[in-house]
Parts: sequence; structure tokens; C-alpha cells
Amino acid sequence: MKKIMNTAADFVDEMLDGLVGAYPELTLAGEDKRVVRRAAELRSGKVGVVSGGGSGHLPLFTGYVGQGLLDSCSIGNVFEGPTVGSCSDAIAAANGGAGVLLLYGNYGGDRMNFDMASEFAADDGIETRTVLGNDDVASAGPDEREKRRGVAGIVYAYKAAGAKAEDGASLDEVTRIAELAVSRTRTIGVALSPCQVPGSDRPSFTLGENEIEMGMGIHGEPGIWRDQLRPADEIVDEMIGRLLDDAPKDAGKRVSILVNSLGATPLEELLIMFRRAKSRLAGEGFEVERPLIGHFATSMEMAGASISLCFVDDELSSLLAAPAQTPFWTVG
Amino acid sequence: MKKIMNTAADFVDEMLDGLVGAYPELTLAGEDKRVVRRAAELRSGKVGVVSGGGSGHLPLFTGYVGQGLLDSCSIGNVFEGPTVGSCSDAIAAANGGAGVLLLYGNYGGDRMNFDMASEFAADDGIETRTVLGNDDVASAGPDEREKRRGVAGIVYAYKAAGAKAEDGASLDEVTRIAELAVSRTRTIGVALSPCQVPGSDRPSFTLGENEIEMGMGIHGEPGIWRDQLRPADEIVDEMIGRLLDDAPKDAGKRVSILVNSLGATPLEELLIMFRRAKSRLAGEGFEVERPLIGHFATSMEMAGASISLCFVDDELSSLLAAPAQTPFWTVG
Amino acid sequence: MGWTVSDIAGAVGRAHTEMGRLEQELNAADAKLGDGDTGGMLKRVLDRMAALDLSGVEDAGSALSQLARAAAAATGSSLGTLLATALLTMSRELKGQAEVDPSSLDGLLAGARDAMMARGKAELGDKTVLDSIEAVIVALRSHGGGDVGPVVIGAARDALDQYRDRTNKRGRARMFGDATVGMDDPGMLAFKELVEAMAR
Amino acid sequence: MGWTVSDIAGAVGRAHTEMGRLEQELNAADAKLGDGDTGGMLKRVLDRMAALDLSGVEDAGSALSQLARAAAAATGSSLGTLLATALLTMSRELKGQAEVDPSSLDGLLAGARDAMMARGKAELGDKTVLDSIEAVIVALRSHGGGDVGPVVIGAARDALDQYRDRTNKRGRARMFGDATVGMDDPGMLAFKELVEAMAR
Ligand SMILES: Nc1ncnc2c1ncn2[C@@H]1O[C@H](COP(=O)(O)OP(=O)(O)O)[C@@H](O)[C@H]1O
Ligand SMILES: Nc1ncnc2c1ncn2[C@@H]1O[C@H](COP(=O)(O)OP(=O)(O)O)[C@@H](O)[C@H]1O
Ligand SMILES: [Mg+2]
Ligand SMILES: [Mg+2]
Ligand SMILES: [Mg+2]
Ligand SMILES: [Mg+2]
Repeated sequence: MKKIMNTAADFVDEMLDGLVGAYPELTLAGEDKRVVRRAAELRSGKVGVVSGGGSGHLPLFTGYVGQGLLDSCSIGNVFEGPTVGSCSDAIAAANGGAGVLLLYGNYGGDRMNFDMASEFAADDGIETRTVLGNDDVASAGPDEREKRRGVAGIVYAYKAAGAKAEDGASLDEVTRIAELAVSRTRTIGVALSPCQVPGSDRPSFTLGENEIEMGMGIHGEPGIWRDQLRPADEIVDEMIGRLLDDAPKDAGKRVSILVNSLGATPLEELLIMFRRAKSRLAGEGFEVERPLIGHFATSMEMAGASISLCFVDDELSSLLAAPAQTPFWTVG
Repeated sequence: MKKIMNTAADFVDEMLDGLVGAYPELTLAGEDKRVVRRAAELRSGKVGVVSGGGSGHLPLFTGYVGQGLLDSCSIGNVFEGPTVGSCSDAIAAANGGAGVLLLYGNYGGDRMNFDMASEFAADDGIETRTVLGNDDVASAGPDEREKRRGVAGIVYAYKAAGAKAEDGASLDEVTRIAELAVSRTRTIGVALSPCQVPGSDRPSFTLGENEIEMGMGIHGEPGIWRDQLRPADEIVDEMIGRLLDDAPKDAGKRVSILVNSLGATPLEELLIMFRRAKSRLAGEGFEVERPLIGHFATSMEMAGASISLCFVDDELSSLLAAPAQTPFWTVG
Repeated sequence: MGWTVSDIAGAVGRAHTEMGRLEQELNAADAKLGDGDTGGMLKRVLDRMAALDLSGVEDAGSALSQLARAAAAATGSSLGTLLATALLTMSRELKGQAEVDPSSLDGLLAGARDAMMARGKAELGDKTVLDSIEAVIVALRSHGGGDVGPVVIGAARDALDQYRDRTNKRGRARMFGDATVGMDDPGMLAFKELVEAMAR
Repeated sequence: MGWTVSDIAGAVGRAHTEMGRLEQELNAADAKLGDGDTGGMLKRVLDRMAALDLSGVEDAGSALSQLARAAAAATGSSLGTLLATALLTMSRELKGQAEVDPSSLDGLLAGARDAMMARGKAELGDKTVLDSIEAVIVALRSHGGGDVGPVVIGAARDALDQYRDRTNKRGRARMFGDATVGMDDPGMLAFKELVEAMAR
């Protein structure tokens, strides 16, 4: 696998350099410069919304720092959690005195680091809450939802919580909204070909010539089945079927859908998938609103796609529609 | 190469179905439904801006139909020009009585069809002008600029002409702006791995295990050299060098830069490229403004990237900053 | 004694039938120095042209104009658009005529050739379908009279043979440069095969 | 008598040296049931720890606290963060002491184990580094006295052997389920190798 990069050791730092060089509304912070934050002064009294995780998933996470979304992000090496120090720095950067929500994907390493940082934050008098993205239905059964990994669907929680915080809501309220968005979001992915971590001498996994894996995670975590490639409509039908089977009890009949490229899969194919997903959902009596189609949470050059459904109500719907201005997601 | 699709014959039509299904502000038009147009009524007296070309380059072209950018687009099969009929239908869809600008890439088939359609349009009393994107410096020498192919840099002309037309400018003025943007824009691409046309049984070209091709076109047209992969900074230095060597005579010291993924190359790598490009340009005394980084003009799942420079002045700069609202490019 | 609309429709029908056999052969020729779609494209074009009902049409100009529009609607590829251009140009010349005089064929083709050159910006000698047409015009001009069919077919064959060992200078094939020497240009090959079918 | 800061620094140095050999071996173990970075990660962690200058430090608690911060700064991966947690917990216990009494090791490790369990939410028996630590604690408690080195090493080896044929229930390895039977847990393997190096 060929990459346009310099050295593996500089991959993340050069990427971050490029990011803040391109978008002056973002800036790097923290001892290791592994925190991306809004360049503008914090609005005092605003609840901070912080995320973070390993690199290699752009636009997730750092591309969503900005007005109406995240305040800051701590970033680790490719596919490796951020350090405790970076998590602490990200919390400090987002602290406007009204508390900070830690909103990130449910991965062991990330949790340990954010947990530890939030203990340090408590020592410093900063109140934090934690909400974990756990949208990946392929990673554990419905009875073990708390074990599920967080994948692309976390952007719904970012958007809703970010809009709520921008509105001046309290930490309790912002936390409630993030929990609501997480509880209403389900994702499943399908992988066609692997990616390769910079510096590694081989791809992160292998798939046969004509093979796909349903349910694979964004770091190549094992999925549900591996089998021959099949027509898009069949793939989408299975994905939508699995998501609807797992729909939250309080889901109504309104749904936002995110068709996300894992990297190499082009927009043409996402639109072909969306077409089928929408007609399947309509067939089940759902109204599809505010579709998101494109690169939202990637695994570098992995080929494949994920579909997320967010079962919205009036409250979530209006928060998703609220204005936001970040490098890779602008609304309104 | 694996694709998430149904049949090759339905690839484009299903993609278009997905597009207008996702974005109700767009709609299909024309006898063959191979025209994407704004759903809203045409503003009478507004100059129309039309583009078109083969499929397989999303977001180009259809993803840029909308407020402040294009009025309509005719679309052919993958890597094949749109029919004369579709071109005629796209012109009709963009005709608000003040004339229509045809703004598309310099490819033989596309030119023949748009030329013919513009003759039909003349018969029907619709005045048209044609401006061809020819930004690819690798496709012919500076003395033969009129032979150069149009690639990603055409989005600068879309944006400037689209904003000017939205302002209510005359066909002459909108044409002048499109010509200005084209004359100020230069692009070069580098390819790392091929794509595959749906239905074809092999990739569009082959590259060795560790080989790249400098200057390759977006349909795999032959470039300048083929050699071993090298560090990102070296690649970018050569690309920026070639672009600056070819800079228009009237270029000032302000430049907008577009770092575009050809498909599979992830944002991380684009940012690493941008970082070097910016510092190289700064070293040459340029002020970099309004960078564009992401997927703008792709070749499906081809790996590689292109860099475009648009040497702006006050007029172009303010047109690039004007509001626009389309599925894959929103400004302001 | 000229060709009526019904003769024209018959020739189109024969060309259409021939495409069943020709499609893969032309695709293969285009795959070597282009993008491999000449046969599939011409099949789609002739499907549409043959589907036209010209039975009520008297005016040969109107018939050719309808055929031109059918061709243009079927494809956006180079050869298809050039064919539509040729048909449109000839249709203008024939406006109001119920019959086409075979002895006017060289003039009609010359008009078509000029329009195609204007449309596609190719020169004679670039090894394209234009060189087949030019060869036919030249042969017709030095031809005494009588049946034009064998003259057209002979010229189309000779052109194909003469250009085989030259270099393509236009269209996608241009990019392949000297690698095109020894290969039939797909447009010229298609021209020869289709006039053979039409003249049958 | 007890271990001084200089003894601690020496042990860190030996572990660091050992990483040169161990890096690829641990990566390979992690590649089979994780993401293949355990070795690279520990290398970075030990690079940072070994780079600390502890020569002026008298207080063992302060030394461990500095080592904990160095580990935490070097990585965000699971094992690295758990190591930092363990060091931080022990550093609090040792605050103000110039020497670490070897007979207090079981208690120190028990404290570390509890903190790691709280941090990582794993249970004993999940086949993680915790099970190695637990085995060492148990062995130390039934140990009469004298040199603790062989006890620690023996327990770490036994734990690795005993758990090899069990299933990983925590961390990335959990996803591989029964495919982990017969494989060494990379964290347990690292533990064994590093205590061997430190005890040398
Ligand atoms: N500009 C041109 N002028 C004249 N003939 C052309 C031109 N471009 C292509 N052709 C003819 O068209 C043939 C290829 O047709 P086709 O496969 O439809 O083109 P493409 O797939 O490149 O659009 C060539 O063999 C040549 O004879
Ligand atoms: N939650 C946990 N509790 C205890 N030990 C764990 C936990 N998660 C992982 N480990 C240990 O860490 C080792 C893997 O370390 P490492 O490769 O750094 O993790 P990762 O790459 O998954 O973040 C495992 O072999 C296991 O011994
Ligand atoms: Mg890891
Ligand atoms: Mg073609
Ligand atoms: Mg062709
Ligand atoms: Mg690991």
C-alpha cells in the first residue's frame, strides 16, 4: 500500500500541522501539541465538548472542532489512544467554567486515558461527564450495548451536544442530549479492502480477491461474516435489516441516515447505497431526513462503507439542523 | 477491484437517483434523466452556468449544482461524455433568458457534444458562451495551453462564475470571470494506484508495487514520469515547482490552493501535502488564502492527489468567498 | 432513380443487423488503442436509429435529420457525435428532396467531411474515420458512372489497408503514439464494415 | 537491604535494553490477537522512562511518580496506561521512603492490581497482564523469605503457561474469541520478559 507521507514518526504531527495551517480557526494546544482546539477564546460559561481518539479517522475527530460542534480534541498516534496528558490538555482547553463533556468512542485505551484525565481534572476543580459512543451493532449483542465500539455514528452525538452547548445549556442538559443521541444511533460497516498503519510493513488485515467482511470495525476488528462480494442492494438490505432489528425501543418513524465511506470507497457507490437504504426505510414506513453522505469517519484508505441510523425526534432533529462551522462539516 | 454496486448498466442512473433522493434541492431533467439541475425555479434574467462530462468524478460535476455554483449539469456514462441531447437539456434547464455559460473540461468528446448542443440552442434563440477548463499542466506545454485537459482546478472557475452569475451579472461578465479563473489556475496530479470502470474486467492502468506516476490524468491519461514512490515533501516540491514554473504572467503573490484526493488517498495525506505546499509557497513569497482540501474531483477509487493553484486577485478572491450552497461544497 | 427514404431505412436496417456480429470485433479494435467501447457505442446508436419509424416520411432531409437526432441521443462518444454531425449536415443539403441522386454522393460526403472536421478539429491524415470518407470522395470523383456501391466499398477497404501502418494522431488513440502502427483505427474499420453491410 | 532509587533506575535500564530484542517479538504476539503494537509501544514507553535522570532523586515514591508520568506521556495504549496507573499507585504508597522493602512487594502489587482493575474494568481470569500480577502476588505471599527475584520470575512464567490455552476476555483480543486459545497474551508475555530482564 502506497502512502504520500514522509516518516511514520512524523505522520500525525505533520498532519496536525497541515490542519491548523489550513484552518486558522483551529490551533494546537497541550504539551505535545496533540490537542486541536478552537483558536477563538473560550466563551466563559459555555459547557465544553471534548472528544479524542487515535489518528487515522479523519475527518473524525479533529475535523469537527469548531462552532456548533467540538471545543477540543486529543489525538493519539494512528489507531492508538491519546495520552492521559493530551486528554488533560484537551479538557483544560475546553473548560469555560461550566463543566466539560467527554464524548468519545468506547475503546479500552481511550477510556482509561480519559478517565484518568478526568480524575486529574476533578483535582483541578473542573467538573466532567463522560458519554461513550457505542453505535456499532456488530461489536456486541443488544443485551451488551455498553460493550459496543463507537464508530461513525458518534457524529450525531457531536452535532446534537455541540449545538446544545452552543445554546448555553448546562452540563446536565448537554450530557442528556449526548446520551439521547447515542441511545438513538446504530451503525454497521462493511469492509472491502484493508488499510495500512504508517510504518507497518503490511496491511491491517487481508481479504480475499472477491471477499468482503460484514460488520468489521474501523481498526479492522473482526465482524460478523466474511463471504463473496454481492450486489449493493443485497448488502444494503442486510445492513438496514440489522440496524432496524436493533432499533431502540423509543424510536419513532423519523430517521437520519449517514452513509459513510471508510476511505477508498467513492461517493458514487455511497449514493448507490443511499438510494437503496432510503427506499428500504421508506418501505418500512420511515421518513428519512437530513441524510449525510461522504467521508465522516474513515480508516485511511480502507475500502468499504458504514451506514448509521439516528432515530430522531423533534429535539434531536432541530439540534442536527442548528448551524455549525468546522473544516469538514458546515451546516446552515 | 471491488465495488459496491449493482449492474454496470445501472451504475450511473442509480448514482443519480441516490443524489437527488438525498438532496431534494436537486432534481433530474432531460429525456434520459442525465441532467442534474436545481429543483428551484430558475431566476428569470439570471445567466445560467452549465457544466458536464463523464461520470466517475464525484463531487465533480453534479455535486456542485446549487446556489452560487452551477445551475445544471449533463452527465455521461463513466468516463464517457454526455450526449448532445443531455447537453441540450442541461442548457434548456439553465436558461433564464439572459444566456448560458458552458463551462467544462477540455476533452474531445465533451467539446463536440456541447458545441453541437450550443448550435441547437442558437436555433432555439438561447445565447451561449463556452469556456473550457484546461488547468492540467502535465497534458501539454505552456505554448499549447489550449490542448491541455481540464481537471480539478475547474472548481475555481465554477465558484467564481457561479458567484458572478448569482450576483446578476451579464453573460459577458460571467464569461469574463470564468476565463479569468481558468487563466489563473494550474493543476498537476500524481497517481499511486488505478481505478476500474464498472463492468470492466481490469483496472484502467497498472502501476508497479512501489511506483507512482507524476502528471497522470483523471482517466489514467499518461503523465510525465513513472518512478519509485518518494517522500511526500519531495513529491510536493516537484508539483509546486512545476506549477510555479507555469504561473500566468499576470499572477500576483496571492494564491488559493486546492489539495484534492483522486479517491482513495485519505485526508491525513492531503494535510501532509498541504503543509509542505504552504511552506514552499510562503518561501516563494506567496500568501496562501482559502485552502480547499478534500475530495473535489476524483477518479472513483484511484489513489493519488492533485494540487491546484489559483492565482487570485481581489475580484477572484471575493467571488471565491461568496456564499454557496450545494451538496458537497458550502461556503459562508 | 435515386435513393428514397425507404432505401435509406433499409440500409440502416442492414447496418443494424450487422452490428450483432460487429459489436465485439469493434470493441476489441478500440481496446487496443482507445477505451474499448466503439462497438458497444455503435450498437446503441444503431439500435436507436433502427427503432425510428420512417415509413410516413417522404422528405429525405427530414429522414436524415431524425436519424441524426437518434444517433446523438444514444451516445456522447466521439464517433457517435461525428456520425450525428455528418447526418445533420447532409439532412440540411437534402431538405425538401424525396430522392437522393447517387451522383451527388461525393458532394454530400464532402459537406459531411467538412462539418466533421469543424466539429472534431481533426485533419485529414490523422488516421480517423475522416480518412475513409475522404478516400470515398476521391474515388467517386474519378468514377465514370453506374453503381456507386462497389466504388464506396473498394475505397473504404483501401483506406483501411493504407492507414494500418501509420500513426493515430487524434482522439484517445493519439496518446498511444507509435504503438498504434500496424493496428486498424476502430472508426475506419467500423466505416468499412458498415458500408459493406449497407450496400448489400 | 531494600531497593534504592538507583536500583530502580538500574532495573528500568535493563528493561529498556531488553526492548531492543523484544520489540518485534511482542509486536508479533499482539499482531495475532490485537493490533500488533505492544512491542513498539513498550519500546517508546521505556525509551522515555530510561531517559529520565533519577540520579538526584532520593525518594522512591517520587521516582516512581516520575516514571509513571513518563509512561503516560509516551502512549495512549491500554497496556501503557495500565503501567502508568500501577506506577502511580505504588508511588503514592512509597512517598517519603528512600528504600523499598522487598517484603512489601506483594502489598504494593496488590494495590497496583486493584488500581489497574478499576481503571481497565478487567476481571482476574480475563487473560491479561493482571493475571500475571496476581500470580506473582500469590507466590510472594506463600514465599518464606530471601531473594524475591526467582519467585517473581517463576510466577510470571507459570501464569503465561497456564493461561496460554484459555480465551482472552478483555481488550482487543476479546474480539478474536476462541481463536486466542493456544496463544500468549502479549501483555502477559511482556510482563514475563521484562521481569526476567529487571531481575538480572
Ligand atoms: N476528433 C476526431 N475527429 C475525427 N474522428 C475521430 C475523432 N476522435 C475520434 N475519432 C474517430 O472515432 C473513433 C473512436 O470512436 P469512439 O470509440 O466512439 O471514441 P471515444 O471512446 O474515444 O470517445 C476513432 O477510431 C476515430 O476514427
Ligand atoms: N482492560 C484491560 N485490563 C487489563 N489489561 C488489559 C486491558 N486491555 C488490554 N490489556 C493488556 O494489554 C495488552 C495489550 O496492550 P496494547 O497492545 O498496548 O493494547 P492496545 O493496542 O489494544 O491498546 C493485552 O495483552 C492485555 O494484557
Ligand atoms: Mg494499540
Ligand atoms: Mg469512449
Ligand atoms: Mg472508444
Ligand atoms: Mg496492541
